[in-house]
Amino acid sequence: MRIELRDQPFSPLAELAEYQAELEQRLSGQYGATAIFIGTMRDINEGAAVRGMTLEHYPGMTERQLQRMVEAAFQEWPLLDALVLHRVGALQPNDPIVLIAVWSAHRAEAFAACRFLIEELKSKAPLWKRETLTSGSRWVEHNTAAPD
Amino acid sequence: MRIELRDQPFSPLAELAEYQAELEQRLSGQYGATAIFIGTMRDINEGAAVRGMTLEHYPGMTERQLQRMVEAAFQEWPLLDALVLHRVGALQPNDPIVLIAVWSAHRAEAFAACRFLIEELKSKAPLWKRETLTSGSRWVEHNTAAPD
Amino acid sequence: MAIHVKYFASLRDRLGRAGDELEASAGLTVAGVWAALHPDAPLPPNTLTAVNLDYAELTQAVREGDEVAFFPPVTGG
Amino acid sequence: MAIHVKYFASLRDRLGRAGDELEASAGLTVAGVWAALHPDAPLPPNTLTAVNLDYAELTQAVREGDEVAFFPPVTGG
Repeated sequence: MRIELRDQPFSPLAELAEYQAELEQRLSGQYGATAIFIGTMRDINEGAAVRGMTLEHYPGMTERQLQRMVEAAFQEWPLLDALVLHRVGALQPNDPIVLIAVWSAHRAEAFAACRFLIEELKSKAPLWKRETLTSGSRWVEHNTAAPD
Repeated sequence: MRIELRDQPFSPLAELAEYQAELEQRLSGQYGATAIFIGTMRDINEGAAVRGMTLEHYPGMTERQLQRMVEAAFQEWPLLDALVLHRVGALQPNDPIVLIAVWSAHRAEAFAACRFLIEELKSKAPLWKRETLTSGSRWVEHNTAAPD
Repeated sequence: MAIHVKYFASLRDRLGRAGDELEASAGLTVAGVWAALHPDAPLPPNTLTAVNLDYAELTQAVREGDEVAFFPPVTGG
Repeated sequence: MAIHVKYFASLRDRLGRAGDELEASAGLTVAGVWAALHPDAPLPPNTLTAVNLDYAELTQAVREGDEVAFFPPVTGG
């Protein structure tokens, strides 16, 4: 299991490949399903062009809350492994924001846990986006509720 | 959009990285969500140790049905791109079987379409698994129904 | 008319061949293709059927040159 | 007792500072910490509260040395 905040740009697929190489040694033949979510910064939000973004966090609490939600997922589903990475600091459009990957024997629990983790993260992890617009900047006021 | 059958082992993460590099040129700043599913061969199934597997397909029909289900997903959700790769031929435990990736602006449609595609593939794409056991081999008789 | 028939996976193994060529008169359905080729063996339960690479009902009419396929439930993914 | 108070994001910007140090008598709740520091400003609606890095209700009692945080709805992911 790996849960980390990153203060520099990262490549979700390179991180996954590196993590997977180690995981294959431990879990070869056991995982039939990997569900992955990657969140990426868009260049438009609520109708306005977005030129950049700063992700603020609460050092200590953010890591702890991410850890707790992953533990809750392992309590709820028979998971084999999980990887959660989240950016903080200054981002540009197209920069990866978050990577969530879940490994399990079967697909139902991988999908369910991956979805659970992104919804938990969006509603509970102390992270705040400030967007730089063409002129000025603004705090994003709230995340969208969990969609159906 | 890329939909392909592969008759040799492939690396889902390397394929994704290569596809993503091209996609970023076209769609930079537009996709906020990428949902990915990777199916991997396990070394146990229905209580028996599995030493190998052969994936048979119906040349022509398999590709056509995969194409149709991706088109159906694009009809149903506002998607930006999709990548579907599926192995055929001889596999060993831990070999990747299927990769499905969906890009969209927001997470709800990426998750929904990714899940739709794997369920459609499992119920409609003409592919058949024959497992090599410790002694002898057997056809897998049916896929599990779409879980909740 | 000439109909090209294909079998896959466990059904092919059970029949001992990958297909048949059927010379039939017009007006045949998918079910009729099976019955003409296997008069003593009913279509196995859950068998799926396709005509020209698309799924087809047993009642679908077949035409000259059609490719008709019979196969067990699919197990990919 | 000494309470360490932190503010984040838009709330910090509005208050013009990242935190406060509060010297208070025992028996204070999270809501009481806010009221002691901001007697003229009610807690903004939807403000989230934490004690020692875990979410806490406004009614939770605080103790000597606790870190109490106030912040707006989170927007990560």
